Amino acid sequence: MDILYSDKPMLALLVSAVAAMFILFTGERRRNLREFWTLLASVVKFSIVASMIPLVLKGKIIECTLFHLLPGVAFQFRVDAFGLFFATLASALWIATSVYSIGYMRGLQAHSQTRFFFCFAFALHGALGIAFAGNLFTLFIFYEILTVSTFPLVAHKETSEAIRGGRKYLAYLLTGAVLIFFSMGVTYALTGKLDFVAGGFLQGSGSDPLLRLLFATFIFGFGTKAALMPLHEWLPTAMVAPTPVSALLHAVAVVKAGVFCVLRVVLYVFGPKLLYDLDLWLALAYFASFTIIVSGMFALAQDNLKRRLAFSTINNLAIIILGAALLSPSAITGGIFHLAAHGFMKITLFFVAGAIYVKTHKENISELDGIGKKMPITLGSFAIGAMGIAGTPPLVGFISKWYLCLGSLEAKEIVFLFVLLISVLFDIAYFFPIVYNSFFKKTKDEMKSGIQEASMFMVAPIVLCAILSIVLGLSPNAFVHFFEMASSAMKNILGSGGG
Amino acid sequence: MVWQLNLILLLFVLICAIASITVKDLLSSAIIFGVYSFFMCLLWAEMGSVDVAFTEASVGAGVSTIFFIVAILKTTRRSKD
Amino acid sequence: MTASPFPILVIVVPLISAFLIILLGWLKKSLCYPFMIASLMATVFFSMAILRWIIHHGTLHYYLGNWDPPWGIEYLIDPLNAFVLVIVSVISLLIGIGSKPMVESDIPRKSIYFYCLFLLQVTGLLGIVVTGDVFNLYVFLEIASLAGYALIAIGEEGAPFASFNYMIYGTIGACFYLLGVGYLYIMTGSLNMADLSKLLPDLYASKVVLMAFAFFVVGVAIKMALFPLHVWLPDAYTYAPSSVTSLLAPLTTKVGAYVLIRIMYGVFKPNFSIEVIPATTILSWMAFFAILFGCVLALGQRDLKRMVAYVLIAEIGYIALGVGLANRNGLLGALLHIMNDALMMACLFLIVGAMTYRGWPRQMERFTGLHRKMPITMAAFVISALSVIGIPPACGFFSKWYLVLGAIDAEQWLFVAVLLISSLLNAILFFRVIEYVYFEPVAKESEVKPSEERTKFMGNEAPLTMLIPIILFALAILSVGLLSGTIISLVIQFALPANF
Amino acid sequence: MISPFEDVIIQTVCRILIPFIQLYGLYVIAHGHSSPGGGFQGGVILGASFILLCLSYDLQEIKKRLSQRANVIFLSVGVIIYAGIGIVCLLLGGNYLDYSWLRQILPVDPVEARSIGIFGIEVGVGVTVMAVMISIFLDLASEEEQKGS
Amino acid sequence: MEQVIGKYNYWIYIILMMIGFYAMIGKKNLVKKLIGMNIFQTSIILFFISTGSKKGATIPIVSNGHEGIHRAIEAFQYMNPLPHVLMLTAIVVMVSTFGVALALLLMIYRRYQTLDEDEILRLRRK
Amino acid sequence: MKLVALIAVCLTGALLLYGTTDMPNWGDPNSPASLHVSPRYIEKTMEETAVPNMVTSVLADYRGYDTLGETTVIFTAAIACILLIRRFSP
Repeated sequence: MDILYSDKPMLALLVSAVAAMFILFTGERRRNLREFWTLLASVVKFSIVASMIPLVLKGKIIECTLFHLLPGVAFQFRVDAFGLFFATLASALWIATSVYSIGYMRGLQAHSQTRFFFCFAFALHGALGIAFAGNLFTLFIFYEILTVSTFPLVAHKETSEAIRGGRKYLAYLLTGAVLIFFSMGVTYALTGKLDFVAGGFLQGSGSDPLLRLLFATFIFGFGTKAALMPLHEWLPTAMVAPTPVSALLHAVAVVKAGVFCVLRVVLYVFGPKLLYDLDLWLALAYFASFTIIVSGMFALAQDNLKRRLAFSTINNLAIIILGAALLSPSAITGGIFHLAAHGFMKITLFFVAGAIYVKTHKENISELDGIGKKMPITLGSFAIGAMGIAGTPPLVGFISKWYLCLGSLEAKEIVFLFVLLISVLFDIAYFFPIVYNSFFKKTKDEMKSGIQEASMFMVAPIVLCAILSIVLGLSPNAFVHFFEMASSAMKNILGSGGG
Repeated sequence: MVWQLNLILLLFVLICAIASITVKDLLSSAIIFGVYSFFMCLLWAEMGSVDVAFTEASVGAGVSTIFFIVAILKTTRRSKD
Repeated sequence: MTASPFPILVIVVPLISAFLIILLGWLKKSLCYPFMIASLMATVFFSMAILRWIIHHGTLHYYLGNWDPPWGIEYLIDPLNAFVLVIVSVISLLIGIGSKPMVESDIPRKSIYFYCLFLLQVTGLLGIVVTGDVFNLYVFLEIASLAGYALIAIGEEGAPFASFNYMIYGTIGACFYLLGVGYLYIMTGSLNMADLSKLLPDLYASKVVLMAFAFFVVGVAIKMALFPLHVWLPDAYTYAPSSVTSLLAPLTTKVGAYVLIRIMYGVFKPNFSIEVIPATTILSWMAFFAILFGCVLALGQRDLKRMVAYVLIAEIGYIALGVGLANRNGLLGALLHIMNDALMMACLFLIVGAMTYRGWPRQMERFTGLHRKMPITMAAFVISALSVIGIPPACGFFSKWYLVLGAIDAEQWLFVAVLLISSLLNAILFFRVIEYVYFEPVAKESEVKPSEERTKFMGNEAPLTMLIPIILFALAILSVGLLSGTIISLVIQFALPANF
Repeated sequence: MISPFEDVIIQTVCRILIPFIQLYGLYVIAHGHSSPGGGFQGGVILGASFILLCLSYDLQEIKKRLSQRANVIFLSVGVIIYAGIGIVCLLLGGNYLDYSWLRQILPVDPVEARSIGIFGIEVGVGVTVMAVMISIFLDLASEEEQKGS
Repeated sequence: MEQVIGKYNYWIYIILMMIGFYAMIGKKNLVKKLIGMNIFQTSIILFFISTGSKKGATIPIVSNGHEGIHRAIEAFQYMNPLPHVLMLTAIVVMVSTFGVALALLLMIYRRYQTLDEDEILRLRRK
Repeated sequence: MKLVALIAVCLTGALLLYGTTDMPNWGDPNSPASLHVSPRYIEKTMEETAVPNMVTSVLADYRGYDTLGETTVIFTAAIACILLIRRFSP
């Protein structure tokens, strides 16, 4: 495999860090300039990331080593197909989110917007760093940057509820980080290296019980961020954050980063072979299935729109992990592709929830009857997103779910096929009533006057994301070759791991 | 280096030490402490370290006792233990 | 090799400056501060020069009065000394710069004497670090301690009593150290560290040597405030003036840690400390409790400065744990933490100083709105807090990483657990403060008397002389962490005691 | 507390005694080479003579003879003599405090130079210790008086 | 008996030191603590001086030093001067610590009008 | 508190007494302290420094640097006292 040395990964990272500094020094007074920085940085970042796609698709790996952190471990970025996949997703959605957040924050006339945009840029910095990190140590550094920079975003409203949400967020994630720290230490002590290797590098380095324990601490550590079921509690609580943040948390950066890290560990540290040998894949798969089913049930019980979306997120993230755990070619491809698919669809849904909140200050599903007549474009996009998540054929969600189902058949574990199908049922059950009620129920009196579509800043990203999720469904390789990247990553992993 | 003399001096030193931390009146305690220093100085002279003995005589028994007394006069003589 | 006069200059320059500053103050008072800064800068220069020399040429010997050791006093500088030397000199320079506003406002008439004692304190610490003679170390220990007692006592309300307590404990510590010196002397007849380490292995069976070792460790542990002997620390460092605390807190404890390492692995051979007596095991258990105790007690504090003081106790525990683990990674972590913790504590206490200087109370409930008034200072606070918690890329993470690795290597899972748990406790501690600073709790807004008191606190950002060191510290915390690999490969790996 | 008390006998005795005490102090400093004593002991004795002065008269008396400012100067001059001799040795090309290098500026052989160097630092120590004793005593004793005024 | 004569000096220094130690940590009055501190320090000095003594040796000053009689000086004739030197330094350190301690005592008294530890703690808690 | 102090003191004392059993006897001319470093001070003082009082020669020359430190200590004490309790008339 060719390795190409280039500064591009570092540049892509620096863009958002530098932008964050510009934002900070521009300050509250020159709002337009400040938001210009955000937009500029997001576009530049995306173009740098996108420029690396052709090279990576040719099978090359782009590497950028800065200096040594530990003996044998460098501060190193290495862009492979999997990392670039996530980076593309994150930076693409950042453009949409920043446009949207400008509209949202202005619409609500929120306070401390400088801090908001600053932390937002830094969170993206962290997410991209996670994507590009060439070894666990570098990954952990950015993981923590992401954790910490998201905390002010969660607690942004500064109400006691928001602060409580922030605390919970930190408590869960820092505990997780400590577990990761520990497992990283053990890994280093066992092998003396931390570089990611497609197919894993831990084979034969320790006794079986130790490796099992290590796997558990890794999964529980990163699982907090990926909101696996017993560790998910922070995610619905963090819904107090402003909607762009929720979108960031759920669709773009944070939880996806968690899932990304889980996948990295499962596929690049342990590797399929070791998972098979120790039967860990089955354990992980059951764990994920448990999350899928339970979170579906929880979602049904929610009345708050954003909370329902949150549980839907937990559900879908577990699906991704399930895909990785099944370790069959289609399942891995489907799982990775679902990262992107879910990202586009879920961000649409959150944007809609935010737009409704800005216009009506309503958050509960039961209060939204008939709103579709007032905001047809917005709610139409919502319908598209919801259908996508449920896996309706022409949409992007269908592709990923199709591959996942194929994958579970390939792995000869018919149980998980049922789990996936049940999850589809749950999706329909908790989204369909919203769509139905908003369009076909009678509008309540208080909603009759003055409600209209939100500003262009908000509607444009919504519609764009909705359209994208259709386009990607029709042609999964449109624009940035998501599907190709996913399958290439799969080939790397399975090709060398011998799974 | 006569061990009998040495022993007697050591006993005196011990007595003075115990007395100076048990006496309730701080001023007498300070004075006893001066005496303690003086015996200490004799002891050292007896052991052959004249320079140290000289220093202890001028510092321990002399100046620092004066300091002590001045400080006690500035503060209080009473003590509960 | 005595060609290089740097080892003595690094001590003599601040020493003579301390004497001259008195005369200078007699002529013109306003010259004292620049003079002190100039001499501290010279010290930094010399210590850097020594470090450079050491990296290129190896150990440096300097014979004072040109008497060969063990008859005369010898300065023996190896990478370990040089490393600590640079830390001490750089941090004292920065704190020296930052001390001006506090001195000028609090004790304007006595500023000369303050600067003089400040220099003496620095000299004492530097002297402890460079010397190769156990008794000379005691003398400089006393210079540093005496200056420290006086500097602490000029603080607020409770300071003299706290200082008195410190003095009692400090004297016990110093006397135990001296007793240790005496016990070694009676058995070997030598005072030179290198000489002692040659003579001692034959005597390891002797009870007297064992006692000497115990006295050394206990004495130094008192000086560095290791857990059961830490009693003096919280009060002393809370009531002392902030510029003094920010000098003493990072440095005295770290220098103590240095002495501990020097005694345990330099004067005595590692196999004595590890095998002949289980000193390292005891030490690491003390450290274990220090970490837990420091963090838990810090949770109960509402006063920021006192809280940081308790955190300091826990941090000392980290260093002692690294020393006690007695393997390569543990010691690397301990040495790295000496540097990192010095930076963090200096930064935190200086920030507290800047806050008090601007009239803010130290009660953390009343920090609301602070981030608007002192944005840069508070940004630095966040950085150093993250470092204490151990969040990368701040430097605290890296030393913790080595400590955890060391504990894993030693298969002491309990120590791994306590290191991790303390991270979480620290997170609670510092995020609590950050919440007060950045997120104004709406419910509590009414409790703070709004009009008068808030306007009285109308200080803006910290004065420039404090702000510059704070910013430099914050930047150092970030960069030292990322560069730790380089630092280790350049300096610290040579600073490890032999056989590690 | 140390009140100006008028006792003719004590005052007269002290006035006669003090010069002798000071002379003895100087002797102790100077003769430290071959008999017990040296800079430190001599300095303490010198300091004690001044302390005796203000015990027998009052605090103002000593301030007349030796102002606090001058005392502070003495304080630092003593140590500067000491450290300065070291620096001189350093500048002459030797190690710090290697007095034998003083032979380059003194017409003596190295061993004699060491002896002279020792004498020099004894004087420095003596000056400092004297000043320190007086200074500490004055600080301890005079605190309350100035508080009142 | 040999053992006793050879060691009693050390025993007494230990007893002295323990008296001082007890006063330092057990007594409530600050002045008493200070006296304890001094006893503690002098006992250590006593120990050092004891290490330097030699049976059958004289004080460490060369007799007839200035008369130019350079007889060979044998080490057993004179006592070991090194502990004496060290202890001179230690005495100076002791008196310096003592001076600073008295200054602190004055400051404490000025603030609390008492020198009793318990009372100071009580006053401070208020 | 006093009980605790007493116990601590007794423990330390017992430990110390235990340690003395291995010490060379008091005044033993063949103890290591008299044999290793100090003979040079005694034998060479006249040759090397021309000072008959060995204490002075060691104090001021062989270990002169310690004495500088000692002088600095006492200087520090004086400055400390000035800083702490001297009142400066305005």
